[in-house]
Amino acid sequence: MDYSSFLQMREELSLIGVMIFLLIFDIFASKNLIKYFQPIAFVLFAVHIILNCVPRDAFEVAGGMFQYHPMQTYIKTILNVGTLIVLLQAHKFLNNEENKIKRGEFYFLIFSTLLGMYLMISSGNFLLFFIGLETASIPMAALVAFDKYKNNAAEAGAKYILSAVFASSISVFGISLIYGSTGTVYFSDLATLITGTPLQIMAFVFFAVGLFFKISLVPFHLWTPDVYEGAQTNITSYLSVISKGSAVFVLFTLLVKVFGNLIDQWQPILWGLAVISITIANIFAIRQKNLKRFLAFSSISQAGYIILAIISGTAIGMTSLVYYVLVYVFSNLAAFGVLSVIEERTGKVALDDYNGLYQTNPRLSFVMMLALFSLAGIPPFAGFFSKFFVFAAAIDQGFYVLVFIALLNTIISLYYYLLVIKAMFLTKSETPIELIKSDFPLKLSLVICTMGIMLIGLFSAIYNQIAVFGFGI
Amino acid sequence: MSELFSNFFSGSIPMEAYLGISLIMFFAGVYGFLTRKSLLMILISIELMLNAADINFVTFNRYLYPERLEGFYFTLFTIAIAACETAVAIAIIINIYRNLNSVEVGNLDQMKE
Amino acid sequence: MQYTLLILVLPLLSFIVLGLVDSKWKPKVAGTIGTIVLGIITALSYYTAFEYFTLHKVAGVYEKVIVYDMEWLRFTDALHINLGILLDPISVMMLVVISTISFMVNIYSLSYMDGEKGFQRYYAFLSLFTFSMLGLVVATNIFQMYIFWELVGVSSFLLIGFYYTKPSAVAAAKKAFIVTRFADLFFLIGILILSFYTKTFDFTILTAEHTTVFAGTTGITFMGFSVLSWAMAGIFIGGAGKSAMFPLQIWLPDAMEGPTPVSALIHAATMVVAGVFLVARFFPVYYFQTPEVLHGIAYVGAFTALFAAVIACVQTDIKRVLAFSTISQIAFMMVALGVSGYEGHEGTGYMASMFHLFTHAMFKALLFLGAGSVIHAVHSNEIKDMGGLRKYLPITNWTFLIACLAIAGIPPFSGFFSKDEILSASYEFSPFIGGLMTFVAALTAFYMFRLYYSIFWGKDYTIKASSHGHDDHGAGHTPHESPFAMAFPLIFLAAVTCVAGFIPFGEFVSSTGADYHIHINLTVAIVSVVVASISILIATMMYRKQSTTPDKLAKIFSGLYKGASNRFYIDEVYMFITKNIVFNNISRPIAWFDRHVIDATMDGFANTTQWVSLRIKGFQSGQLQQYAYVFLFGTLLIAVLLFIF
Amino acid sequence: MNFLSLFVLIPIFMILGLFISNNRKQYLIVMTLGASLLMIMSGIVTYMYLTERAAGNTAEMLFMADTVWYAPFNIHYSVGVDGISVAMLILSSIIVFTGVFASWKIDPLPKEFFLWFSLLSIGVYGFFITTDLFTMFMYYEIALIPMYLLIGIWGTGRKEYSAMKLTLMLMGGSALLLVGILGIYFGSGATTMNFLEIAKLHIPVEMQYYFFPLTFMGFGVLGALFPFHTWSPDGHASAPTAVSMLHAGVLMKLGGYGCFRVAMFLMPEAAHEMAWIFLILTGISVVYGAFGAIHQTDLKYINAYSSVSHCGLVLFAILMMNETATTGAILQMLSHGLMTALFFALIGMIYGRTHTRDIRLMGGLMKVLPFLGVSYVIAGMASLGLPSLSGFVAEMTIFVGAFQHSDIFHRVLTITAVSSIVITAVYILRVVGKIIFGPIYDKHHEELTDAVWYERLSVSVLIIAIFAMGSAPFWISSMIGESVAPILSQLIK
Repeated sequence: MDYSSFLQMREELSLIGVMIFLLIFDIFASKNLIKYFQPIAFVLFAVHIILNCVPRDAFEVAGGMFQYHPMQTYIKTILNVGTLIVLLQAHKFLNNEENKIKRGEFYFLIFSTLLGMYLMISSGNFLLFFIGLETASIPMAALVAFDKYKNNAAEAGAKYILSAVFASSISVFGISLIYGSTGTVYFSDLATLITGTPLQIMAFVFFAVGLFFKISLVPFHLWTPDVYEGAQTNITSYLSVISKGSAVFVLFTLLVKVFGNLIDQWQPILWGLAVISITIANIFAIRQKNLKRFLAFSSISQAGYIILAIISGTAIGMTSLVYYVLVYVFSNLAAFGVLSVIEERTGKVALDDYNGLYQTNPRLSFVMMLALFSLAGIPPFAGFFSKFFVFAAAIDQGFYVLVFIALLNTIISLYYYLLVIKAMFLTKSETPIELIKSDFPLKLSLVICTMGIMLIGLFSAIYNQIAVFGFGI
Repeated sequence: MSELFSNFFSGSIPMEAYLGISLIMFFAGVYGFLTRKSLLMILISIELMLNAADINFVTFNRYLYPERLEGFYFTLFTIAIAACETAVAIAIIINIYRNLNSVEVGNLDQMKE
Repeated sequence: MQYTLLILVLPLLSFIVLGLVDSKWKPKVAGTIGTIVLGIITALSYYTAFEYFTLHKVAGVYEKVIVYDMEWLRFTDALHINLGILLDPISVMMLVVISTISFMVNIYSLSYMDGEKGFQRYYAFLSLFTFSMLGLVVATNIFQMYIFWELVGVSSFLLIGFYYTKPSAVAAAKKAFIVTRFADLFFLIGILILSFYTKTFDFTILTAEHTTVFAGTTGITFMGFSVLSWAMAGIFIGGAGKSAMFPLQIWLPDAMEGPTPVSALIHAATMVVAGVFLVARFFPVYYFQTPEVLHGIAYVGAFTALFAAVIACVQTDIKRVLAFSTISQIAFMMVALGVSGYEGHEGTGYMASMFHLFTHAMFKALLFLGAGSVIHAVHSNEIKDMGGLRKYLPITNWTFLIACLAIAGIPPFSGFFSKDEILSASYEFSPFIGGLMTFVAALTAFYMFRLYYSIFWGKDYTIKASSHGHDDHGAGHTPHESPFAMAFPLIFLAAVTCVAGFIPFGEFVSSTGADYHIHINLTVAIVSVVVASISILIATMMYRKQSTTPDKLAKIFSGLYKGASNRFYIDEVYMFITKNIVFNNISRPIAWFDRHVIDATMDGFANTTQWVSLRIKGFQSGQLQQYAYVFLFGTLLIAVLLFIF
Repeated sequence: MNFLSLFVLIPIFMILGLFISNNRKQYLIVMTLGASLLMIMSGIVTYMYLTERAAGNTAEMLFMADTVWYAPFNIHYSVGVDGISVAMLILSSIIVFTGVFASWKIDPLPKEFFLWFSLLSIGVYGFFITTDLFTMFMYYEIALIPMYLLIGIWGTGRKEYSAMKLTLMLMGGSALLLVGILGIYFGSGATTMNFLEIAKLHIPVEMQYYFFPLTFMGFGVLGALFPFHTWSPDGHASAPTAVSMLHAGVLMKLGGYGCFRVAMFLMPEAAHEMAWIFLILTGISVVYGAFGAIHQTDLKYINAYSSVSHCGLVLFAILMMNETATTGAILQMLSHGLMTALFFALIGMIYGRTHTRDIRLMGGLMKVLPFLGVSYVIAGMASLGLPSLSGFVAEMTIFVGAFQHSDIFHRVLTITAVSSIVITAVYILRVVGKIIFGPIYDKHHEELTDAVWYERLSVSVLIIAIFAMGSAPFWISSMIGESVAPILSQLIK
């Protein structure tokens, strides 16, 4: 067996390299060197992104345990960019006195979750998949409970790890049943061996709920708002965007690649889940006063919309899904960026605190507005296009009713997004949030997001480029 | 049934027995997760669930597909992962104890609605 | 005869110019411009008349000449609105009438409206009115007529509401516009139906003698009547609205809120006869296609004539008396058309009604202008403020008297001839109508002389006249004869009134266009003259000197008197319909429905969502184990559902 | 580089210009220049259009251009105009132009106001030039959203409620619309989203039965179709002057235009089958709106309800499906756009002086504000269809056209619709008589000053346009008629 083939796993290896370097640097760097920790990290990570942003031909490693497909490069790059933005936004937070020492572990944890997602994405085998899943979620728990002197953080951490493991144990139980019924955990073999016997269906359900949990679809979403609220805002944004993005991609891959024969089972499941996720999440969102919870529910309903792309199970659906994730990364991170900087400086997260924000911080509120419009799917911002393509993908397979319900829900979602905009622009306030001078990395991240929101939709090249590798499996 | 007993006494344990055990363990774990008040007990219940899955893997591998070892490896990795998450979970629980002076799951409801 | 185009263009120009410069020029300038323009138009239309009646008689029949025609708006290949000029006897006759009266009124207004605020605006509106009225009469097709019909309506609206700060004037203007608009609705519907079946708007095609355009309508009926009857009835209603036929007459008396010269021009001589003109224009269609409608017109006219005459007997505002007499006289013309036949002698009615239209325009304008100069002198409209004015206003007195004699139908004044023709036509149609009309004629004579005596005779004029109207002059000065600018129109019109009767009208205007020789039907003539003189005598006895007989009579016929002086409560009925039914029982419920049903449902969606959201917030209890319950439940639910289906 | 794209590019540049500019006069000038440029351009477009036609050009549309945008969905950026679009473009540019002048002294945040205002105009212009369903829908939504902020920030009264209601209801409409459009695209199995191409294909009739109502209602909401019109009174009442002008003047036309161009053009069979339902609805809204207007006391509400009535007439005429009526509908769009814009401009100016819109609290304004008074009367006359003003031409064309329908039911409906002219006269004269004529109600109103130059400018432009259209309709009606004909041939076949 030729171990050199392992060198093909470029993304993973380079990321591991970055992690190890940072770890060593963090430990051994001298006082005056250490203050360059973050810039160096940014640079390294940027290099890592650039190195791995070019798709290669598909290949397999370790007898199909690790399967690569060009499409994965796109989704991984998207996740990378998202991570970079999150790190930029977290820059200020990590420069605080109490966090200075913990910088290293923060980066290490983030990168290891990212690594887990890589493995999850390009796994060709349930074992690797499961390892990836856990690698992605266990450090995440540590991140959620990152600032350990906050009750909320600790509570959120506990809720997250316990329910996460609960979910993953259920799904690993499902995997075991699949294994029992088929005798293999390799996706390529399973595709034919899974024939839809009752046991397999049972097993599939057990397994799938683990992913539904990660995507936080109703009714497996209950942890989401609490954890989002409790965690530090940058972590929340990471949680809401990156891990969710990877999970939906994986779900799509598995459904088509492994459970293709069960399509008659999983399409109705997703149909129902999409409907109740969008609706319930919207109905919860309109009442939220805390913006982090608010965005949590909004992200749940966004997940519901993503399901519309998955349910089609076609190449066009795949493309739309990746595109949706891309847009969602920029929109959501823009919103969270504004949120984080304001919470960082003033500790205000309530909707009412945002009253009259436009008078004092026009730029921030402008970015926030763009982000919310994009999330609501308003042209000419990117969100409109991604939503449209997702709907088109679903209608293409004849899910007219589903799309109709989803569209009716866009009205509700528009309503609550407008509530925030109303607070920022319309409502006057005696004590508006004072002017905030944001630091350069944050500015940079927000600029990137704004550019993304404004331009991704208008430049069709991106979508077409993704579409080239039509069916990324 | 009788044949099961006869097998039992004749030494070779039928697969169903293992599966039964694992199923019982699994739902015992679920039950514990849902009912226990202490975070630690909940953690242990999760361990039960994971181990149930492990037993499944091993059993299936041993009885149905003895020629390949995927099940065994899966079990090994699962055990390792279970260890990791227990570690993290314990850490968080300690943290909670430091903040709240209790590990009652009922106290974890600062954030709701 | 292209120059006739000027007749339309000039007043339009003067309207635009005067309207735009409004108060930037001196009042006198504006007045002079307006008057001069009108003078030119008058000259032009006289020349047109002369040229038409001399040159365009082909084989003893006046032909219809289309001087000018341009396509203005194309609907379909068949249907398109043209703007053009159609000359035929009646339109030429109308040109003469309108320009003459308008010219007189312009002159008259120079001094009557002197010093009024918005003098320029007044002249602008006068030009606008003249323009639209002329455009109406020369219309080549029914839609052009409708266009100018509306324009006439709006200029009348503007002129009635000339004193726009006076609520009563505004109300009157509103009333006039809306009532006529309501009638125009039927006019429009009539046009639509007619054009739908005939596929043309064109008068020359519609009114040609043996036209085939109506072939399509035979046998098509709607609710028992042929569609054509509906159409023509609708068109007549339109005319009735403008000509204040019962029950649409209510706006005319109130229209007297406008300046008196305006009443003379619009609400006595020209606009109000537009309805008559319309029916005359369509006469062949009415006569050949829908005789039943034509007879209907006759009866409506007859009733209106009587109705208005009765009311006129008891009104105390001189302008209102004249208004009601106008209504009644127009009704005469309608009756004449209604009873008329077509060919030769049968066509008396048609000719008579046009003749009466002509004469009536002159003497009624004269009456109004006379009334104007009276009002100008005593600053009041009320009879009780007048009396014995003959000493102070000799010219007015004499001209007024002539007019009264004319309208009463005393030879040799013009009114006698035209009215006599109408009566004889009515007798030929049916004795009943004839008798009725004679009676109305008698009433006319009576109330006119009642008016005359109570203005110029009766009690001597008391200097201490409480003064209504223009308070600026203040009370208690001796009334004086009007200046020349006002006197001249009176004299001129009086002269016309004296001689107009001897015009061989039938030579010019007749239903077929062929000559028609007027011959006085002696019996009818004598009867009517006698009756008229008797009623004049009665009026003389009652009103020449102050006497108590009127009050006695009022007591005897108190019911009738009360009803008549309240115009038989028609206005109240309208008030009820508009206010209580339309406003309170249709519009208000609709507004309510809009707010509380339709809008409420829309809000309802939002509120329900909020409510649900509040209900289900318990799910997010914050309890980890409860989350796990839901999680597990969800899982099993999915599994179970999958196995069921 | 296609000529029509300028219509979108110029506002975009305007936005960028506004973005970088910060001092007041400067961007007002930028804005004004941009708007007037657009006016001039659309003038040129029309002129070229007419000449091309004279030169016997047989193309369906002019300045056709087509660039692939999203290949996987066959979404192209394809533009083209015919007489209808040109008419609409002229209308929009006139109203944008006047709207700028009407909001000369907008306050607070003038810069943002003009930003959103020009974004709105992008949506409007884009909607009229595009021939691609997706792009059309995109522009449609672009035009909707700025509304929220424009009303919410610069509005009056219950602005937040109205803004939210307007936005959400119109969004609901666009939700229906999107399903309809996707249905058309996938239903027809088309390989393009260009409706000129789709029109050549045939959508299965049973699919049409689902998607025609959706599409028609989707656009109908914006066209104030009867049960979905309630956003319009509140929205217009709360919006600032220029926004009411643009919204009632142009945005509501998007509805009619879309109904005609997309719903009926692409799904003729269903249109024929289902027309009667919508005919009844529109017939209702014609009369209903007029009656609703009688009872209002707020000037803007009166006007909004009359808009419901007039726009109802537009849809009504379109559904009659014959050339005359449809031409009338387009004319009605133009005329209603102009006069309602004039109305809202005047109301804004009056409100700016008297600080009330309640007709019970005003009177005799003619004495103190002669210019505004006269203009208001003219607007009123136009609205009740006085000849030589635009309203008459449009309404008569509609009525005559609609009455040519061979079916008695349609003719009876037409007569019902005709009756609205009387009701219109009632409420118009009620207002004119109350606030313009009569004695001065409020003593404080005696010191009011008449319109200043920029107000006079914007009002005069509109009045001139109304007069021009009303007294010389032949050129524009012929232009529209020519472009209506091919679409109708599609419908009637």
